[in-house]
Amino acid sequence: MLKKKYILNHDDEQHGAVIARDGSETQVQVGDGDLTPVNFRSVLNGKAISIRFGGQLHLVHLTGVGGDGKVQATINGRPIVLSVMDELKAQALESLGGGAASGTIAADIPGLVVEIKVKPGQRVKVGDPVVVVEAMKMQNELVTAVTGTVASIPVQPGDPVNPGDALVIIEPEVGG
Amino acid sequence: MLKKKYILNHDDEQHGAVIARDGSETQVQVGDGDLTPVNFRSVLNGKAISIRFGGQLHLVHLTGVGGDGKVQATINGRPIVLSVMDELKAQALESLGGGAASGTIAADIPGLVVEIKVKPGQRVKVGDPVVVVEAMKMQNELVTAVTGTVASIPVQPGDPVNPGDALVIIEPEVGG
Amino acid sequence: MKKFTKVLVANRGEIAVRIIQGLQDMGIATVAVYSEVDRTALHVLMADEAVFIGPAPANESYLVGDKVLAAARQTGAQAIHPGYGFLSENGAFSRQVEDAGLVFIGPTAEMMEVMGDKLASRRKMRASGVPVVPGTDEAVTDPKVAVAIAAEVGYPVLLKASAGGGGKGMRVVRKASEMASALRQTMGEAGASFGNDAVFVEKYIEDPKHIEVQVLGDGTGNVVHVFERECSVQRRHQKVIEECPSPSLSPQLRQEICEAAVQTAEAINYRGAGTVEFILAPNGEFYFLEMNTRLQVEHPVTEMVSGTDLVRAMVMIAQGDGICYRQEDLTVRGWALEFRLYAEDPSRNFAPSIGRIEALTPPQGPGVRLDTGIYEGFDVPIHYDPMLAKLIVWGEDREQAIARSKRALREFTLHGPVHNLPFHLWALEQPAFVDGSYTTSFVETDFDAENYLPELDTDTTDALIAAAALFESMRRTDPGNDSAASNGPSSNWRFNARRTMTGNR
Amino acid sequence: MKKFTKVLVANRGEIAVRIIQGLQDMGIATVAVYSEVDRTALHVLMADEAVFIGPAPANESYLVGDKVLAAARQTGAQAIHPGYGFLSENGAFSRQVEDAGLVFIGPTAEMMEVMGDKLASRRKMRASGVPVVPGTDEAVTDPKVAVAIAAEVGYPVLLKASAGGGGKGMRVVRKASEMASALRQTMGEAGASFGNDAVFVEKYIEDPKHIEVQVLGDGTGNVVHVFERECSVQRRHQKVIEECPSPSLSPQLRQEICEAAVQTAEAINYRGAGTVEFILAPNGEFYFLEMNTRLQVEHPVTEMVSGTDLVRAMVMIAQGDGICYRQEDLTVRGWALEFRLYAEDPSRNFAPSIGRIEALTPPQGPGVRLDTGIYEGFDVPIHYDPMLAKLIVWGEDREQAIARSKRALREFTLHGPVHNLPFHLWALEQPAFVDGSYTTSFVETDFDAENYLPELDTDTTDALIAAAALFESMRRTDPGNDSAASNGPSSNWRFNARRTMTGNR
Repeated sequence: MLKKKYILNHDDEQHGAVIARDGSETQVQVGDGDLTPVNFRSVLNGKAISIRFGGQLHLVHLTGVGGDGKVQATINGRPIVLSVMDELKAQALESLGGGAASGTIAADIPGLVVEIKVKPGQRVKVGDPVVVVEAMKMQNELVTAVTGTVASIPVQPGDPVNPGDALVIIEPEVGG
Repeated sequence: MLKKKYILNHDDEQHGAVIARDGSETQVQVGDGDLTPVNFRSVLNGKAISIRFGGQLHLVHLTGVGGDGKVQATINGRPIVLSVMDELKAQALESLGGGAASGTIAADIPGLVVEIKVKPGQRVKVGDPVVVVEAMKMQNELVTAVTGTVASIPVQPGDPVNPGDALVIIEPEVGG
Repeated sequence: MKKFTKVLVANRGEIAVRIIQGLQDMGIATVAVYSEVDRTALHVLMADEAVFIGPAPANESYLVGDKVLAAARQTGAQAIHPGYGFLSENGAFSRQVEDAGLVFIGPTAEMMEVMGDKLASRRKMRASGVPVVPGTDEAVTDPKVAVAIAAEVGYPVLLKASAGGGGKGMRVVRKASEMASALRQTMGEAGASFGNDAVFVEKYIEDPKHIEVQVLGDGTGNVVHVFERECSVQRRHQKVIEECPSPSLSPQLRQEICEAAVQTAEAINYRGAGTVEFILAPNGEFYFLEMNTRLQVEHPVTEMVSGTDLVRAMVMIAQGDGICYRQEDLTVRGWALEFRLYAEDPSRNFAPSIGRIEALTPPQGPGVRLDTGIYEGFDVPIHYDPMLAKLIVWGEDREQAIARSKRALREFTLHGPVHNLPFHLWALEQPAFVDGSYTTSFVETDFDAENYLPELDTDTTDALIAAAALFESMRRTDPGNDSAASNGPSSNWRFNARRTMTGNR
Repeated sequence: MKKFTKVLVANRGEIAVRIIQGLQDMGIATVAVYSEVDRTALHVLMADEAVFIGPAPANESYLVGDKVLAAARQTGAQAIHPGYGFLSENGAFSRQVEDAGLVFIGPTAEMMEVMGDKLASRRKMRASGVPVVPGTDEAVTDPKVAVAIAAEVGYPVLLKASAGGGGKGMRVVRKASEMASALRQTMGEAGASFGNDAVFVEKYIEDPKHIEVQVLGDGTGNVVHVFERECSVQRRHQKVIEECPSPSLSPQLRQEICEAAVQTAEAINYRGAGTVEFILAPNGEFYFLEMNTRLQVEHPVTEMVSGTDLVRAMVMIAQGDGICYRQEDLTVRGWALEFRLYAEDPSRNFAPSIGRIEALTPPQGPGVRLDTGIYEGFDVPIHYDPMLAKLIVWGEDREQAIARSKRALREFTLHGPVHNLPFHLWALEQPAFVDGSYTTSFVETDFDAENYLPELDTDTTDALIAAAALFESMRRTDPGNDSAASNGPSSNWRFNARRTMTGNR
């Protein structure tokens, strides 16, 4: 029997799931539940899974977006972004400090950098606005999720940026 | 400049097309026409090409089906099946006799073999019925496209068959 | 009666999907049933629950009343909607469901049975004053009697098995000398096919139109009609294009034919949605043909012009809420056409096709409705009817409906099985279709399988050839992803096309 | 006038697609225009011809009248349909098109200009007997005059720039002591923003409903209305859900408000399709707000309930055929709701989102219409309005329209940009929406961005987690095709799932 544990993150919640395969049978364990056989089918050209749970059929649309196990799912009209990775990878990431808030403020939508509100060397607190990005005529102010010191600012006002581009890098304070 | 000739077959017509690439520019020559720059874009997730010809924009939906360059296309609501292959491959096939009608009668839709109308060693003429396949409660009689002798019959009545499966193999007569 | 909270849909394909959507629109939970090959069919994906009922052949799954009823009991469904085909006109099943204390969303077994017997329904209709085709109301076994009747109604006549249907068990007789052998053969076939060799004689109406009327009955004698449909575009005795209203009826004839349909349904205190079929002779006379005691494939054209929901109406009648429409509130607005999308090859005598749906782009925009049972990646099974979907198009008038239909059919892309979308585009260009004069022999007379597709003009042909060559050139240069290229990410495709479609300015 | 044979559509996105479909439905050839980033946009793919008109920023492409006009001349189009936004209410462009001997499908420059000036339109409407919000019809510069007017109409009052629009150039004043500084600021802003510092005073109506009436005029004084729409569900002063009819009007009020709209259009001999916007005060009084001299985003709800085609009507008026509907023939049937699908994040103050459309499953079936500007694989550009598509749902009554909308929204899958489909599902569950009592402050008052999504029940959560883990496990074991797995052929996916969904029996 091939058995593998996955760690799923959604918002701030973490869930574990075990998938066990034995020949043609697949079993699933969600959270603290039991490992039980699961009825499921990959459908819609691999873009959805039809799965039976609690007597109901659920159609879960799934799209892998980007690397690192980021998955967009829709269930019953509700779109949800999850990250899914196997346990080993999750542990490796955690040991690298991936569990803590990142000191890098990155663009989340494509846009133009309009204003940079901090300078290198400046001390910032959680929630301080650091950079303003304009997209579709809306200005979006991005704030820092850590307390620390501005280490570098790889962009300038007027630069076009894509999702994931680093805008401001902050060296977190120890315990910050 | 990278230049390649393609041979397209549709029904009984054969067309040649040359694609020439030079950096960012693509040129196309259709049949006896001139090699001219072409405006086109791959769209709909690679499932269609939008191409400008004769002042009009044409949206051509394209799906590669099976191997050997078989392509399903739809233009202006008209579905068309073509085979497309580069010139070298086309020549190789032709030298193997691929240009002549085939002596193999193959299933074209999935179904059940209902009746075999010939026996090994029997002589058949173009248009003779050789096998009956049932699909969706319709019986389809398949005929031979060559004159010759039945060489072998790899199926039996009652066998389920898939498209492309050989049903009756006929040794064509020389000049047949 | 209490409202249903869960209903089982005893069908598959587009009609199961449409009924599930209708139930969802009423807030009712849905149970699907499925055979081995339908494990991933669309109706299964859309239902709240699904129960496996056996192997692919319908007579081991969808036609087995016991299995369907067990599925309803197991899931706690209070009622069963049979759709069309399968168990929908099976009196024994209707009775079995009612005996089990569940509700059959449709008529009683008795209503189905009287309408399933052509002689019984003829007698009933004649007694109720509904016009029937001239002929006998009794089974005929003696050729002399048959010849006498034929002499009275005039040749040609039709010998018809009382238990026949779907174009089977019928034989045209054009002169007296053919009668004896024709009668013997028809009786023999009827006995062998239907287990009932009763045969009768009626006048054979040549080149008729097929007009039918949608009715709703509450089972206690109240009946409303929801206007007529014309279904004369047929191939192999099966409808392919339907429209509502009919282009062939004057207002007076429309009123007469709709009233005759109401009379028909009233005569048996009909319950549920039903369709009374008539043939309209070239001389303007119409005759009762049969009554289909179920939801019809082509019901959406009626819904589009009358603004009704026939599935909801059926469910409400079954719930005991009565008919949710009053006759005086029902009106016709605009015009609707339905195109049945079959996996079949029009150029090969409409032979069924099959396979995986490789690409599917449904049409969108104003006036377009798609009732579908397929999706990209679905394998169309061999075991059932080859109908994949229905495109229904509404317009303010027939002219707009036709124009919109052409647009929608051109927007509609389906790759995989061979299909009949080009046939529909052909039909919309035919003078007999455009002026509405077409009859049931339209396809037989006007359709030339070899040459029905218009020639592509030179530019279009060249564009197609260039596009196919470009497609192949990109497919082959796509590194290491040969076979899957057509589904690959678009970035593989843009390698040097990005700058090539420059403007004209 | 001769019929048009070719028309240029000076727009992009879903409205360009809808207009192209409408023109195709009339048999008219279509010309699209496109900017750099719209080379593969849906409207370009659907048109017969397409002309490149410049870089992505609208003021270098879609807003440049010269380029659009040149494209029309180059392709031989006889008329230009401007859609909404961009050049649609630009009097100079309308004049330029007419001067060039082409037809602008819309009103004259003069009609746009009088309706674009709030003071001019107020005066015009008051003179025509259309109710306007109590206040001045003249620009006010002296705070004393402003205070005197406010005392007369009662506080709070609104200072409004005559040239303002889209929620800009307005300021609420709640007492006399605030007046002087507010007037100074508003005039300053108006001068800076609109180049015109004319400001006037009117009563500020709190918590109103937004009701608007669709009209069609032939330019010679004949006007019909096509009923009202309610558009009170707004965020950031922009509509997100619209319905037709309005749930807030008694038959008498409906008649009054529709007649006021006809009066408005008659007062300027309006030509084309237009929308007269009113605010409906909590006390049941309604007041003229402004007239939009173009096709409106939400026009499909009107089309669905009235059975009309407003694009066709506009083209026919422009062709000189007059108004194709008589007032007495227009009726309301059923109820329609429109949901604007925006690439925006409701939980982050509706901040716009962006990106590639990774997966798209449009809803199908009865009552559903989708007007869309996107397709799977399309990169939504940053430069324009984030509206992707509009879902329009028709039902026999409001209750069915709401139920069907929930079904259709749940069937609708879109992956890629963050979008507002969950917002629509939220709205449909709110008591103020269900009973129709919602006002323009509905979103502000009732929407809790942090907690608007209902908790998923345990089974659903577990199903989601299991499905995502299975998806990942299949993605990772898919040999040699890691990143593209989600688009790969389904055979890769079935390796051992084929036998796992066994039945319950």
